[in-house]
Order: sequence, then structure tokens, then C-alpha cells
Amino acid sequence: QFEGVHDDFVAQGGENEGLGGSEGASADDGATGGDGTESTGGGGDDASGGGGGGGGGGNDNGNAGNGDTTGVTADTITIGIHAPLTGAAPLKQESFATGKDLYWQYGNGGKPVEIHGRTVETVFADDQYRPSTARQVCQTMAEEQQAFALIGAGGTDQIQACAQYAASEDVPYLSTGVTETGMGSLDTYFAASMTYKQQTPMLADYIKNELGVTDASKVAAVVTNTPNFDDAVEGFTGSFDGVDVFRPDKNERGSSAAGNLCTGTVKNYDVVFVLTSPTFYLEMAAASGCRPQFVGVGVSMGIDQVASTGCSAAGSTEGARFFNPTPAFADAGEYDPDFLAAVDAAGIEADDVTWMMWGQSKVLHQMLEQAGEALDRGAFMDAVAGQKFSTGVFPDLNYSDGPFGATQVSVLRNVCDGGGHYETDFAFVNGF
Amino acid sequence: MATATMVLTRVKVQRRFGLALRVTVVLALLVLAALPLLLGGDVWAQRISRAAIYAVIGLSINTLTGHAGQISLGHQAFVGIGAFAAAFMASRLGAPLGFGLAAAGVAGAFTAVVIGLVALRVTGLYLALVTLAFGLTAETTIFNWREFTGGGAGAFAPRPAVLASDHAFALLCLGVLGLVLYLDWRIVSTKTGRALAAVRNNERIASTLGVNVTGYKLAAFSLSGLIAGLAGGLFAHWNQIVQAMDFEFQVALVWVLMTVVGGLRSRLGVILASAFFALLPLTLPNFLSSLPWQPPFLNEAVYHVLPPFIVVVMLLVVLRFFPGGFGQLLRPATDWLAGKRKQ
Amino acid sequence: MKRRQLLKVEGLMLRFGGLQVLNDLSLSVREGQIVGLIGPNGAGKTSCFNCLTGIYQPQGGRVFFDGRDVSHLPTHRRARLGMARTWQNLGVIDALTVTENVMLAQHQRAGYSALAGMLGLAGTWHRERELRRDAAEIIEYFGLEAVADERTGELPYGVRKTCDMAMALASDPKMLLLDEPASGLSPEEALGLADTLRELRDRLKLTILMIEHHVPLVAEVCDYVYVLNFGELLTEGEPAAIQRHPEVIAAYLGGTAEPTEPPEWPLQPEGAPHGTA
Amino acid sequence: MGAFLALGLFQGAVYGLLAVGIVLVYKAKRVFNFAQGEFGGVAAFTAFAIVVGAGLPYWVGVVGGLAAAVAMGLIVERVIVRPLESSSRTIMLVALVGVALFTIAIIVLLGQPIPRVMPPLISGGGVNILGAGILPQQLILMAVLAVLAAAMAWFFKTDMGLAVLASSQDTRAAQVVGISPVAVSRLVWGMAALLGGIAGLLYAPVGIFTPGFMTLTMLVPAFAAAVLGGMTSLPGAFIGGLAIGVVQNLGIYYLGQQLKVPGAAELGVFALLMLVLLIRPQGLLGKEA
Amino acid sequence: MALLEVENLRAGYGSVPVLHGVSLNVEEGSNAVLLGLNGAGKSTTLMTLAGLLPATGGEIRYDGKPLTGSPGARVRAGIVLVPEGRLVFPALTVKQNLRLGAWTIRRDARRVRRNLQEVYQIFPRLEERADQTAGTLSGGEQQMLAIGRGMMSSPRLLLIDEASLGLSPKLTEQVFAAVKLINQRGVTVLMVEQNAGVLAQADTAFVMQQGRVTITGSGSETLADDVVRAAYLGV
Ligand SMILES: Nc1ncnc2c1ncn2[C@@H]1O[C@H](COP(=O)(O)OP(=O)(O)OP(=O)(O)O)[C@@H](O)[C@H]1O
Ligand SMILES: Nc1ncnc2c1ncn2[C@@H]1O[C@H](COP(=O)(O)OP(=O)(O)OP(=O)(O)O)[C@@H](O)[C@H]1O
Ligand SMILES: [Mg+2]
Ligand SMILES: [Mg+2]
Repeated sequence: QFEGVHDDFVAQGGENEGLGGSEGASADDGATGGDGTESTGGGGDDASGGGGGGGGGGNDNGNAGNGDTTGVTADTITIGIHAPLTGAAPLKQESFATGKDLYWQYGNGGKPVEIHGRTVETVFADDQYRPSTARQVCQTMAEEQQAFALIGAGGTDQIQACAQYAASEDVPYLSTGVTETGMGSLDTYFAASMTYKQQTPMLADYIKNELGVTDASKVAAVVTNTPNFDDAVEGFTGSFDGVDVFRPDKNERGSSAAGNLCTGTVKNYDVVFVLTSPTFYLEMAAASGCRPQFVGVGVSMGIDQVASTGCSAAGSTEGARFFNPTPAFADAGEYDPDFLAAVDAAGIEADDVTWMMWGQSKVLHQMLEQAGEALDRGAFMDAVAGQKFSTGVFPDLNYSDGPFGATQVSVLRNVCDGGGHYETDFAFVNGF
Repeated sequence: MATATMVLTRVKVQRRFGLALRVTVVLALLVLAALPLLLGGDVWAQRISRAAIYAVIGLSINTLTGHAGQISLGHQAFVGIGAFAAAFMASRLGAPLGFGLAAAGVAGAFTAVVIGLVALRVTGLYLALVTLAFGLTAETTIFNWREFTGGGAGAFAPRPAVLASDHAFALLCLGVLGLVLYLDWRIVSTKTGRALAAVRNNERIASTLGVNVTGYKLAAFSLSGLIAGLAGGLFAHWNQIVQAMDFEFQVALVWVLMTVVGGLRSRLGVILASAFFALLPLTLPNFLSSLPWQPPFLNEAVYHVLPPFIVVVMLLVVLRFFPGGFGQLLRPATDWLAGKRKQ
Repeated sequence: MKRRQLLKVEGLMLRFGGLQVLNDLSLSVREGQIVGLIGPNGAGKTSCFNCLTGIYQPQGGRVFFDGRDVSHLPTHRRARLGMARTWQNLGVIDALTVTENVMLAQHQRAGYSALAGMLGLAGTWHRERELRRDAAEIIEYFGLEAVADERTGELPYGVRKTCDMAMALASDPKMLLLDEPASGLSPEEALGLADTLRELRDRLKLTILMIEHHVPLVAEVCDYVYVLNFGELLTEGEPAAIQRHPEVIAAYLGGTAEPTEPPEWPLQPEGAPHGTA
Repeated sequence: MGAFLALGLFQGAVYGLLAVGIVLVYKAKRVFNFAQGEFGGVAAFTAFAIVVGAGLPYWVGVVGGLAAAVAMGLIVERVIVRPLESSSRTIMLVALVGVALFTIAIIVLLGQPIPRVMPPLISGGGVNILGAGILPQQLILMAVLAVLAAAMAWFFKTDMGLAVLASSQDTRAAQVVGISPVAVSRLVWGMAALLGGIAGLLYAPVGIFTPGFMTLTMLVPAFAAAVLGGMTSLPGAFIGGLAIGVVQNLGIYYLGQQLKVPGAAELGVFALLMLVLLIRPQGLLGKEA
Repeated sequence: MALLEVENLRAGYGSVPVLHGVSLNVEEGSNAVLLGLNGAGKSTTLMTLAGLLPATGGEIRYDGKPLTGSPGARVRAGIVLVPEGRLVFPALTVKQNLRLGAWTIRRDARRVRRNLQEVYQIFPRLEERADQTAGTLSGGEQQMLAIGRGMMSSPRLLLIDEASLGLSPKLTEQVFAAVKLINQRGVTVLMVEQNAGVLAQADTAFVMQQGRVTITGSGSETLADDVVRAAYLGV
């Protein structure tokens, strides 16, 4: 079943490579603008790219602008990114420092990407893994630092808070790893990956079919107590009836949950689904005397830093599997050689965060391209809604039915050998 | 005789001139302070609101610690309860803002009185510990109570249409700050202030002078809680989303240090210090990144660590060199403005 | 002429752990009298004051003030009935100025509620001005106007002592309880105190109960004296008689008493530890 | 249930270790040392830098970590405690809170706020105690706590310990008999820092650690442990620590798991603290000195 | 040669000078008394001698050599102060208090034991109360403890500040008797007193006035001086 999906992907990969090639070509031409847009549209020959053709059409129609050109000048577009660098899910600062501009500066065959004659600049803010801080920094980026659009790089509650703000001020917002709660109605919001509600039934199938655990009493879910994860829990328990669910608080310590996992003779879970902050997960993993199989969905669990920390804690996260929007960084070259080329050109030390941001930027690039030369926020939203995008790094996106356009995930496995990182088990699958 | 008259007139003229000068200076300072609000756009309006809210919090701590001499290391709990109460009123019950703020104040006051009842039995260092433990418990228990606070996602506190603009909201915050300032001023200049001074210094002496020590302590707790809750309500609507982690117990520590740095019982000092620490995390990153030379190991991640770092450095300097805080540093200027002269 | 009893104490019992500080102590003070309370260190004099004012809760006995049983009233309520006291180790608030201290002492007669003051209701401003004027008057009476705006903590001991006395008066009391008012004063100052006390009694119709070790002052000014020893009443009477009382000489005055049996260490602590009350 | 009990007991060992340091400072100085946790933080991060960062042998890390903690203790004594000796205890407390926040800020500035893993003294799987996997490191921790609590109790019986007690009661009198209050002060803070450092070094390898890991989650339970034990009693700190750990985990089990009360661990500690302070303020084994 | 020679000693608190040039000599083995009104600077003198206050001028010679150094060093040299207000360690037992008195010689266990025996001999009361906390002792007992603690480090010069403060006349007599005994065992004593009784047994008396020694004489001479009697002894 999976093989087929994989084959499917490889077929698409050809298309993706074609896309990369066409970009390269456009760079060679030194001509952007209409031609560049058409290269996306070029995928329209394939079934999956049909929407792209439509997009091309939309572009021709000219998108309905609203005159809000905040962040857009004659030759630049400013993008704001927020992510936790501190708090319970701290990501490495350097990864963002190097990653946020990599695509925009080197994504065009080692040269800066141009979109209708404009280059892209980025601003970045630490949201401290707190929704309220996220809202503040999003306001600052959108209003003071004049970001045209915002990107949420991780953290569901923060993404929700920032998206709410963005919607109230009509600022385009793109993110990965999300809840559906309260997001479907936000008309400036676009998800770049599957939602948790979409992923968790898949995860349940994965546990049953791939890990071979069908006894619900051997499965536990540890999911942070936020309403934004309720849909994830529902999705999971809906497909896996009878699993034990623990809902620790957002600021609870992981060691307090360890007692749940290894209650000796009474209960010993084989598989534990975690949807919490990385520090909680790592602590829980380190403090539990037993070694269950950790699985999950969500961006921050899948990052290599978590894997490597988990591995040094007595190998406690060895073998954990996580659904991720992108394939593993370790295999980046296989899915987008341009990435490695850009990294070389930039002369930086890349990691999986850089890789994620690369993919997100790539998605945004296509969106901006689609919006046309007369860029404003209205035109952007208009151009994205109802369109399809395909990058080969992120899953293919189809926004014809609303803001949740993804249907594929990749499965990463925590490998402790050689420092602790993730490897790709499956790339771009639709189910198990 | 004639010379005497002349001297007198000159003194009078000088006095009058001095008064005019002082009024001018005060007005100029106020205008200067208002400039960001007028010219700074929404972002600065939000910052001014935040500064005002912090100042209200500082004055709330000042009421309890400065006037009544009761230490609280869990003040963030009172503010947080106010914030969640306001958010609850606004988002769950759809109540008008006024009710929300009232509920916030009442919730803060109620919680503070409960802690105040404990404070009657334990003193000094133990009270510090109790309030700290309470703050921690509030953070993890009350603020994570999902029905009330929305769990990890936080609670939303939308603003009513009239106050939807950040400028209007800033004016509301400044208004509340003005009100609290007035209260504080009246406290110190009436018997209440003197009674609290006695309670703070020597409870036995206070009681033999007819001061109801228990009553005044509880009153100080409830007033402080009321103001803190009110500040919390404003905070909720300021950010429009409130979350348990906004009220971590470290926040209370920073607030206490901030108030001490400002100078206990110095209104101006407390306001300045509070405003400073309110704006620091918002303005520091952009300020630092605009510097021509970037200090080493400064990165995005440390920006939110820097404020406590700075507050502590200031605290240690203050404690060692001018224990009266900003207030003491500003004393000559404020004395001049108030028209006091040295004998 | 028999005047009415303003203060009456019956069977006061006070224990701290195993230490019997006051044992069945009874005494009374008539209106307009100056009464002395003397006795060796640690006899329980200050503790007695603490029981009268409600600082200590005695295990037994009752206190009547102004015809009312105040045994169970908290300290501030007794103060409001008109009991004012000074402290052996001073009852001024060091952090406040002399004026502020005196105005603090006016607390109970401020005439407005704390809430009204806080809100700045109309009457309070006027009343504050009046209080300030009264305070200035009292300060002038005690000759403190030169230091009115200085913090008491920075003043010499004698001046602070005077401020303490001014505060006791500022509360407009019926009765003054003075704990060693002459200690720390020079001989002349101590004698001046005698005049002040008489004037207070005669002009302001105050009743005074005074603890004092300065025997000449007690002899000079007191109408009646109680002698306390080990928490019990040793004797009572006119000052002149007391000074001749052999047991008082033996237990307290010392000096001229002929040597009695070989000295024995007392079983109960003699000296009060530092900082009592 | 059994697992929670065991986890609580061993979690409590850390509280106990911190509480021993807190009690030491309180006995000697009548001060609540809010910086006690960060002595451990400094030791752990220094040791981490030496062992993992620089790749030097483990014992170098241990020595370096403890040295860093003691150095911090002496600096705190010289720069904060001594100049503030004459100010109120509340001010001192606020200053020590400041020290803790300051240290955390420094650690974040120098390192990053990311979680780290310190290798344990003895690696290897956990021992099953009542169904909970208890790491060898935690067993060591428990043993060290017992030894240190006993050693500190013994210390206060020695002349040196008496001198420490004496100068806490009356500095002037201590000087009169020839004790140097400054030397005593240094000794106390050095020892407290050493105790804190040991706690940090032993606890960091249990799970992961982040800046402020000793202060943010452990200090309040440790204080509760000290208060429960009577604030001045070293056996009390030992028992109090274990008791708080157990109460915390029973709280998680009963309140959190059964009744779904959020923040059950903190609630349990707070409730116990209030109970002690309101009903038996002198704690379990408390007496003066 | 005098054991203690003080010449023109100046000292004070902060910037406030209290001693304006104190000069006095105390012979080895003698029993000297320092008199003066409240605030004359008697306690200040003793504290400066014990090293608790820095001297701002003048010279102290002890055993012929200039005396400087920390309080601890002076205790080791044999100068021990029995401070005003007793200053025992209230929460420690009598025995622990005495043990701390021997702080500077704590390594010489035999001497500590011998001194303890001696103190118990002079003050049998302390042996009875050995395990009682000092804070619960009576004032007189505390005064004995303070003196006994001073004896524990085998002093050569004992500085006693108002031993009779707060004691009844009977207690005062007993304490003075003990001091006499100590003096007879060869310890030089300089005591501050306001009690006339002590003058009779004193070898030397100094009268202090506003930070200076204004009268020096033998004990009995001074006692006979009417001016001194009236002004300083309140007799
Ligand atoms: N709060 C207390 N706790 C324990 N004992 C106390 C307390 N207050 C007083 N005492 C004891 O009670 C006794 C009487 O003390 P009190 O202060 O009343 O004496 P006094 O007669 O005022 O002596 P003085 O003349 O020295 O002031 C003393 O032995 C003292 O130690
Ligand atoms: N700690 C201090 N700080 C400032 N001044 C002080 C201090 N101690 C004493 N003084 C002042 O120094 C002067 C001398 O004090 P000292 O204690 O030496 O007097 P004394 O002769 O021992 O008097 P007494 O008989 O009262 O004990 C006094 O004026 C006193 O006010
Ligand atoms: Mg007394
Ligand atoms: Mg003296």
C-alpha cells in the first residue's frame, strides 16, 4: 500500500524536479515575472497541477487588490516569521538566523529570488512558545516592521493566536502544524501542512498497520491540555478506540507524567502518542524507566535537535516516529537538490530547521508569484485561495476547499546512531 | 522699610516666576511623554498601554509592600486572576468591558484578601514564601483550569468597538493609571497612609495608637488585589489573548524587583521603573539590532532574558547605592517641582 | 473627696511557659491621680502595661476602664476608649517625622473613614488641615517645633522621648500609661518632667499611671505608689511611706538596708531580656 | 500508584538536598536563600561545558562545577550579602531573588535556552522500584542526601558549627569571643554553594536540564521541605524533602489523574505548606537554632 | 611596667567622635575601675580596646608593644571583653556558651577543660545550669555566664562593662566578689562601674568626662572625693 504511495510520489517528484528546473531556467534567462509564473503553470499539464493552470488563469484575470501594500516596495517584499527560541520548545537560534533568508537569498540557483522584480527580506521574532507573546510580536512585525505576510514556524497555540491577529488586520498568514479549531473561518490563513485532525487518524492506522500494535490498552496518548489539540485527540481516539489519554498542562513538567507511562505490572504501554512541548516530551522520555515506542504528529517533535537531545538522555527517544510536513533533513538532497546547492552557495551550516524554512519559503514564493506584479494583501489572498501549489519539499497543497490544503505527510524515524537525528521512513504518503 | 518692601516683592516675583516655570516644565514633560502616543501609531499606542498597565501593577505592589510593608512574591496571581476574569466575562459571557474590568478587580481583591488572611498569621520571610507558593499554584492550577482560561491556548478578550483602536485603549489605560495615582496620593496624605506607616514599622505601636492593624492589613491586601486585578483586566484586553504562561511566577519576582528599583512609596519612581520594564522587552531587540556594533552572544533568544538581567543589575545597584530607588534619585527634581525648598 | 476609679485591674495572671510573670495582681487608679508603679527589673511592670493595653492576653483577671470591662477588647479598641501609652524603648516610628508621628497618633480622632480619605471626599481635606494645626500646637507645647520636620530616627534619645509623650497626648486620651518617662533624661530634665506631669493632670484632667525607676521623681509627683515584686504586689501606699517600707528597701531600693541573711540567687529571672515589649 | 510513590521519594531527594543548603543558610544567617538552586545551576552548566563541551574527563567536570558553585557562593557573599547585612531581611530576600534571576539570565546569555543532557555518573538502565524505573543516578542522589544531611547535622555539633550558630545569634558577641563574622559568613556561603553544586551535579543527569532548572521548579518545593522539617533542622530537611516529593506525586496521582485537577503537583505542595504554617509553624522537627 | 598603656586614644561611631583623647595605665595584676556619667564614653573605650571599634588616633600599648589587630587577635593576646548588656548567645546552652568562650584556644582541649573547671568553681551556679539555654537564665546568671565565658580563653586582661547593670544590690555584691576572686588569681581587671561599692576594692580609679579621663587616683582616694561621689556615684 505504502509502496504505491511512494511510487506515486516519485512520479510527482519528477514533476517537482521539473519545477525546480524551470526555476533554474528562469534564473538562467534572467527573466522573471510572467514567464516565471508560467513555469508553475507549466505543471498544469499533470493532473496534480491542474489547479496551477487555474492559478495561471487567475493571474491573468488579475487578482482583486485591496490597496494594502504594507511591506511591499518597488523592489522588496518583507516577510515576518515567528517561532519559539525560548520557552518550552526552544529551537536553535542559529538555525533561524541562517534559515530565514536562505531561500530568498540563494534559492534562485545560488542567487536571490526575484518575484516580479522584487526580492524578499525577512524579519524574525521569538514568540517564547506563548500565544500572548506571539500576538504581540506578530503585531510588531506586521505594523512596525512592515511585514507583508507572516509565517508561523511552529507551536499550535502561538500560530492560532497570531493567525487571529493576522485575520483581524487582514495580514496573510502561512503556517505548518495546526489545529482546525477556529482557523477555518480565518480568511487570511493558509496551512502548509496537514492539520492534526487530519493526521491523527492516519497515525492510528500507522500504529496498527506499520507498528503492528492493535491492542488499545497498549497505547497511550499524552496530549497537552489545550483546546487546540482537542480535535487531534478526537481524531486519534476516533480511530483507535479505548486508548488512555493523558492531558498534561502546558507548563507542566514531563517527569510528572513518567509515572503514567511505566506503572510496572499494571500497565506498560507499547506505543505512546505524544503531542506536547519538546521539553516535556524529552523529560518524560528520560524519566520513564520503561522504553515505549514514541510516535506523534507535529513539527517541533520531528526536529533533529530534539532527536539528538533525546538520544543523549540514555537513548530514550530512539526509534520514535513522527509525522512531518517534509522528509528528513538527512535526505534533503534526494528531494530538493537546489537546497544543498543553496546551502553551499551561502556557505552555511544547514540543519532541519533550515530545511523546513526552505520549504515554507518555497511555498510562499509560489503564492507571491501567483499574486502577480500588482502585489497587495488583497491580491495575495485572492491569488492563493482556490489554488494548488507544489514544491517537493512540502506536501502538495490544494486550497480549493479552504485553508487546509495538504493531504500528505512524511514519516521520520529517530536514529541515535551518529549523534541523534531523523531519517525518512516514508515520504509524502496519504495513508497507511 | 523701603528695602524690606523691595525684597518682599522680589521674593514674590521670584515665587510666581518659579511657579510658572515649574508648571511649564511639568507640562513640557507631559507633552514629551504624550508624543509617542500622538505620533507613534498603533504599535506605540500599544506600548503606552502596556507601560500604563505595568505602572498600575507597580502601584499595586507599592500599596502592599511600600505602604503596608507586606511582601508579595505572588502578585502575578492577582493580576492573572483579574485578566482571566475579564477575558471570561468578555469572551464567554459577552459582558461589556466595564463589567469585565469590575469583575477583574473584584476577583483580584478577593484572592488577595484570602492570602491576606494567611498573612495575618505568618510574617516576613514566611509570607514571602507563602505568596510565592501561591503564585506558583495559581499559575499551574487556576490558570490551567480549562473552563475558565481555555487551557494552553489561552482565553480571548476582544475589545468592544469603542475601544477597538489601540489609541482609544491607551487612553483608557492612562485613565485607570490616573485614577490609581489619585488613590495612592490620597492614601499617603490622609490618616490611612500614616496608619499604614505605623503598621509597616511596628504593629504594636500602631495598635496602641488606635490603629486596627488587622483591618488595615486586610484593607491593604484587598486594595492591592483590586488594583492588580484591574491591571489584569486591562492586560487581557490589551493583548486580547491571555494565557497561563503570561503569569509565571518569575514575572511576579521581576515586578517586585521593578517596584523596589523604582523606589517603594515613590509614585513617580514606581511609574518610571514600571514603564521602563514594560517597554524594555518590546523595544530592546530593535534598539540593539540598530546599533552599529552588535555585542557578542546577543541573540533573539536572550532578548526576553535581558530584562530580568537588567532589572537585577539595577536592583543591586539601587540596593547598594541609593536604597530609595529612582524615587530617591529624582527627589531633588520632584521636590523642586512640588515647590519644596530646603531649609 | 473620693474620685471615681478610671482604671481597675482585678487578679491579673500572666504566664510565659513556666514563668509566672504576673500573679493575681490587682490595682486601681482614680480619676485625676498620678500613680506610680515601681519594682525591681523583671518584676512585671511592663508586662502589666502590656496586659492593660491588650498587647498581652493574660491567662486570668479582668481590666476595667472608664467603667467598662475591656478585658477582651483588642488593643486599638482600648486606645479608642482613651488609653494612651508610652514605651520603655520608645513608641515613635523612626521613619516618620515628628509631625507625621504626632498626626499618626491622632488617628482615632481623625473623624473620617479611611475610605473617605482615600477617595478624597469633601470633608476630609478640611479635617486634615485641622489635624495638622492641632499637631503643630502639641508640637509647640513640647517645644519640638525646631525638629518638627525631621525624622525621629535621627534625633537624640531625649527628644524622641519627648516626641513619644507628645504622641500620647495627641490621641486626646483620658489616661496616660507612661513606661519609665525619666529614663535617659538628665537630672534637670527629670525634674522638669514632674512639672509637666502635674500640668497635664491639672489642666487637661488626665489620669496618669507611671512606671519609673527614678525614685526622687516618683516621690515628688505621685499621689500613690504600687510596688511590684516577682509579679505580685509587694505593698502600696503614699510615696513617703513606701520609701520607708523595709521590704521595699530590701527588694528594690537597697543601699541603706541592713544586711540580712546570706544572699541567695533568685529562682526567677531578674533582668528582663533585651527588647521586652 | 506505587510508581508514583517511588518517583516521589526520589524526586524528594533533590528537594531534600536543596533544603539542606537552605537550612544551613537560615541557621547561620536567618535569611531565606532564594539563590540556593542556582548554585546547582551554575555547577551543572559548568560541568556540562567541561565534560560535553570540552570533552574532558568526568571528574574534571565535577571538580570544575563544584569550584564554580563555590566561587559563585563567595562572590554572592562578598557582593550582595555582606553589604546588605544591615538592611532588612526582606531586602536581603529580594536581593537573593535577584541573584537567582541574574544567574539564570547569565546562563541563557552564555549558553542557549535549549535543553541539555548531562551524562550520568553511572549509566545503565533503571532499577525497578515499586514499578518505577529509578536510575542509578537517583540512587546515588538519595545516598548523598543522607550522608550530607548527617554530615551537616554533625557539623553543627562541632566548635566550628557552634561558632556559626553563635554569630547568627549575635555578631557582636561572636566577635567578643574572637570569632570572625566575616570568616563565618564566607564559610557558610561557601558550604551552601557546595551543597547546591552537589545537588545540581547529581540532578542534572536525571532527565534533561535547561537554564533555571534548579530554581524554577525545585526551589519552592525545597523551601516547603525546609519549612516542613522545621527550617532549622537538618534531619527535618531530609524528611521534609522526601515527604514533599511523595506528597507532590500523590497529588499528581490522586488530584491530577483521578480528579483531573490541573497543576496537581504544585497544589499538593502549596496545601501542605499552608497546613504546616497554619497548624504547626515550627514544622515537624523545628526548634530554635 | 604597666600591662596596658593608653595614650590620647580617639575613637567614635562613623563620623561622630566620642573619645577625644583617653589616657590611662593599668598595672599588671591590678584591679582598675572606670567611672563616668552616661554617655561619657566608657563603653566606647572598652570596645576600642577590644578591637570592636577602630581607633582614629592615639596609641594603645599592651605588654609594652603597640596593640593593633582584629578582635580575635586581641582575644588570643589575652584581652577579653565582657560586654555591656551581657551579650550571651541566647539560643545556645550554658555549656556551649562557655565552649565558645574558649574559641581561640579550642585546639588545646586540656586547657579548655581546665578553664571550664575553674569557671564552674567560681560560679557553681553555671555548672548546675550547664544544659539550660542561656536566654532563659536570670539576669544575674547571664552576667555570670558572660564573665565565665570571658574567663574561658585564659585572659590576662579582663575588660568588664557594667557588670552590675540591671542587677539587684545583692547580686551585684556577689558578682563583685567573683571579680575580686578572678583578680586575685592573677588576671588584670579593668571594669566600668557606676556602683560605689566597687571602688573600695579597686587599686586604681579613672573618671571619664566627655570622652576624656579627667581624674586618676587610687580607689579609696576617689571614693573619698565628695565631688566624685556626688557627680558620678549618685550617693
Ligand atoms: N513576651 C515574653 N515572653 C517571655 N517572657 C517574657 C515576655 N515578656 C516579658 N517576659 C518576662 O516577664 C518578666 C517581667 O518582664 P517585664 O518587662 O514586665 O519587667 P519590668 O518589670 O518591666 O522590668 P524593667 O524594669 O527591667 O523594665 C521578665 O522575666 C521577662 O523576661
Ligand atoms: N552605636 C552607636 N552609634 C552612634 N553613637 C553611639 C553609639 N553607641 C554610643 N554612641 C554615642 O557615643 C557616646 C558614648 O557612648 P558610650 O556607650 O561609650 O557611653 P558610656 O559612657 O558607656 O555610657 P553608659 O553609661 O550609658 O553606658 C554617647 O553619646 C552615645 O550616644
Ligand atoms: Mg519594663
Ligand atoms: Mg556604657
